[in-house]
Amino acid sequence: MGLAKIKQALAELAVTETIEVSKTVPAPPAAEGEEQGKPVEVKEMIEQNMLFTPEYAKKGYHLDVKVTAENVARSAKILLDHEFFLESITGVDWIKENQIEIVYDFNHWHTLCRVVIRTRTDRANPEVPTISEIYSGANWHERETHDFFGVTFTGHPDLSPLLLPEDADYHPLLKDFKA
Amino acid sequence: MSADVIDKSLETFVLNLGPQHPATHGVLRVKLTMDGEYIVHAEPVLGYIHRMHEKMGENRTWAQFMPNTGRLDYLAALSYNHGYAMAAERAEGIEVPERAEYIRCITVELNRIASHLLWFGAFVLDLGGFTPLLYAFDDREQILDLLESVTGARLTFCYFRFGGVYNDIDDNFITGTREFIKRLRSRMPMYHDLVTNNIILIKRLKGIGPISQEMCRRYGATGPVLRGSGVNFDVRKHEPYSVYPEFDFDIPVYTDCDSMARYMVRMDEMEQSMRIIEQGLDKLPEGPVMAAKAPKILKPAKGDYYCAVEAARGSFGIRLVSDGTNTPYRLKLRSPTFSNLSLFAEACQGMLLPDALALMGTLDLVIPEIDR
Amino acid sequence: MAYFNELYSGTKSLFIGMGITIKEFFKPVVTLQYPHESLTMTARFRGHIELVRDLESGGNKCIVCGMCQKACPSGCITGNGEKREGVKGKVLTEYTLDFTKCSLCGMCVESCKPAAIQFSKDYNLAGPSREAYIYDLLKRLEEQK
Amino acid sequence: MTTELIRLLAFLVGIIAFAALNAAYLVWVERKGAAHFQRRIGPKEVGPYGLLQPLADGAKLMSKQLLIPDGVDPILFKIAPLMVLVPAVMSFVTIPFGEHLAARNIDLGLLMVFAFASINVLGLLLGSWGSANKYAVIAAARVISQNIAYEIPMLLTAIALVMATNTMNLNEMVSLQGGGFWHWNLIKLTFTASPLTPIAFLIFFTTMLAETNRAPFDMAEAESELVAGSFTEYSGMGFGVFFMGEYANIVIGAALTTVLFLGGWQSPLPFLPNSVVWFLMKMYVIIFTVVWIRWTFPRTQFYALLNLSWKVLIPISLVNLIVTAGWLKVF
Repeated sequence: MGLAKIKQALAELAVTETIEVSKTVPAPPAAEGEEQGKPVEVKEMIEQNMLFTPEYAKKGYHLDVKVTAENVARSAKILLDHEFFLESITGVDWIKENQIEIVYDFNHWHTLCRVVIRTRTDRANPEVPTISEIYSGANWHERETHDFFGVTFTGHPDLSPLLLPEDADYHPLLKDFKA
Repeated sequence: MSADVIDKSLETFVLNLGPQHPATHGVLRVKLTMDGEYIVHAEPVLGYIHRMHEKMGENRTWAQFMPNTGRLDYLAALSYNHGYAMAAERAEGIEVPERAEYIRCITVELNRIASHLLWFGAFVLDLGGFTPLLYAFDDREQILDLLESVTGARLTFCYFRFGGVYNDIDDNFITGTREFIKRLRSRMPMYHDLVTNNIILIKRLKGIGPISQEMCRRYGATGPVLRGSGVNFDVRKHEPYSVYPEFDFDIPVYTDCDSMARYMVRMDEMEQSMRIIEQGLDKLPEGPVMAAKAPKILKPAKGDYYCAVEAARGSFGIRLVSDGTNTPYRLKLRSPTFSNLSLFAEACQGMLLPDALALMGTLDLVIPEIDR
Repeated sequence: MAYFNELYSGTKSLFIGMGITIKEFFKPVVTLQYPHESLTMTARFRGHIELVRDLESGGNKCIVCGMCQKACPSGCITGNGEKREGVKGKVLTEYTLDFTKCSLCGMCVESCKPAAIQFSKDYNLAGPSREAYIYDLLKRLEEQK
Repeated sequence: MTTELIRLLAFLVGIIAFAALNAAYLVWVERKGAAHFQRRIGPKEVGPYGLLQPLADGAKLMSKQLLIPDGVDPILFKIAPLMVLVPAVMSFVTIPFGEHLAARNIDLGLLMVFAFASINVLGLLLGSWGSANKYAVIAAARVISQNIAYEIPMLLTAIALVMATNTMNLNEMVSLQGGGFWHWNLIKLTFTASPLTPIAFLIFFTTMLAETNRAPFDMAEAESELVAGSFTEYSGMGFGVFFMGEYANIVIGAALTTVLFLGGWQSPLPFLPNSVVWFLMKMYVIIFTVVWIRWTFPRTQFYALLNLSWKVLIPISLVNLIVTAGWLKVF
């Protein structure tokens, strides 16, 4: 089980996103009589597969994959087949972009390979399919994320509050929640 | 009466184990559906001391969150301090001086022994033996005295800082630690004779509460629970951090998957921690204990960072999301016992109540860490 | 045969265990009789904070910079000062610690540039009411004279 | 006739006082013993060495409300503690403390002790059932099966002794053990007892622990599993009487062991006079051992406890019985 293999397996699931990248483009070839120009920095919108291999020493994980909500379960299945285990599930509230990001952390017992799967969902109506049938441990992590962010994990057997009081109707980790 | 006439709901009853129960160590509640003394279904109910540390983290500066980390797992507070300090250092790119790293490892391992000693005592107490608890506490007190002389606190140490440690250790600590290790080495055979080899204990733990590897994977169990199931996974070796690569130590692994295996893993880990501490004291380099260039106010670059350490109960992970300001944007604490406890419901099905409690004891639960 | 082996080793293990506890029975006690005896705290013991006496002036060393207040994660320190004639800088008029919120982390002591606060060595902290834990540290410094 | 009545009354008062005092001070012995096994001091504030602690405990328990929760059967709930205490006290009637120091010298004394001892478990059952608590009911179910399982080996070893001594009169049984410690049933070096008596003694002692619900067989309480087992709903003196009964049972168990195996009031060496002091000394050594065992071992698992009885103790005590019978036939 190597990083390359799991990368390949997950590659097709990763979403393609239009992102803005700045890159240095060499100056157009000098026309006759003109001096060779300096390379120029241009901003460009490109389509990119959202699968990264970040620098481990800096980030603490090896593979960062962004998938659509529908593909979360498929990626989890792939990871389980490759003997990964689930470390945690959590959310991040990107209030400015009006989105909630769900982050799944996976790790492997024998190979040093941490994989992060992330997906974004609409903040007003956050819904992500559950992976609790694939990873039984996800059951509680998803319940916790539902407590804190109000994310509905469709197909989850029981989303009643786990850490919050049983009658809690608030989601404290949302950025607009004030105690 | 034929079998189908019997009302199934009358055959079982619900037993409320906790939140105030001698075996749940804190305020865990387990709703047990019992058939006589057999457990049909178990449902842990959490959240009795949920304090929303993660939200607190979003409302204070990076440095101000440090005391909170010691209050997750109050029995191994230093591992959690270490994890958080490392995560923030990774985000900010702070280099920690070598002496500080050695001091961190020595104190964390001392704390690990203290935690395992307390677990040992409390576990035997779960099984009905009172005396080993007090012997273990006697030894644990020595560790707490040592750590108090360095950190100033006995439980919530809050000793690490971004870029190093708060205080340097002194000669008293070094000689004291060496003496303690000598003392504990001579006490370990006593513990084994009194408890490990005791026929009653063997009968209660051998083959009881099996947790398979496959189950560990599905639930994400880590730490001694996983190592008792025969998986050689320890963050200290798997993902070497701090100065652990400098030390020669083994990861105890037992393949029996039962309560005895988990018990033995922890007992052996104490010996390994002692080895690490001895080597750490031998190799301890001179030098500063705080990075010279450590900024007073942290403002890590935008992005997210993950950092894991091997705490006494398993892999403690921390995910930081920074938006470039002096407060964390999001701070996720991955607590090992949360995952370890989640497998309890499945593992204890069909077990007898006292066996299930023995199983729960070997999970080594610290409720504030689960509830956060 | 295994049956008898287990019987023998099992019974033996029980007697070994009893041997250990009886040995401990005759060893001296290790506990301290708390209200009658008490420990001196180590030099680095982190109790609640107190103001440091300035040996030259006999007063406190505080320059009312407010760093401790800012450093405190729980907001339990309230300090106030005023300008007085003939004195350089501000003079401390109020310094209270709400010990009910304090988590004894020591961030305030670390942040204090003039080293005007330190950890006290008090640990016998019992009181009849919540209000008993709102310490007026200036008053405390006065009383310690 | 009147002298006989006065004698009986005096003994009755004496026995009740003895049982109550012992039960109360056993709590002190237990706490002090536990403390020293754990290298603590234990009670020390009330009186010298904490010797007045039982009085303080008693005063505290008596001043507490006897809480009767909802859904409880009030009659059973109130009777149960007495059903544990009274039979235990009654058992003292036949115990020969000294050569002429027994309330009643009954020919079937041994049988009577066993008869009364088995009422104790009924008290626990009624109390548990009456208190309508799930933990208590689980504990009661355990205690019943435990007592049934352990009464068998206990009686089997006792029968072997009765066969060897030809009497059920406890005083006579003690008389037969006179003339130095090598005449005690424990290690009788004569040919009248089978060579297995030391093992019989171990079995008897183990079953005695189980019958009195003492650690490592304390299924009735099992505080780390069943909160407080049968006593979960009891408060104040209800709890106090239960405990007096439990401790009185331990005294009975220790006294019976002393009578059957350790020669009762007989002195260990022939040139020393026989006296009640020997009886008490032996009894307290047994009691200390009981405390010692409690503070050494973890609790047994319930099925391990039954296994121990059915697979180990009963077969061995049967073998002991047969060997004794054969031995008596041969010699």
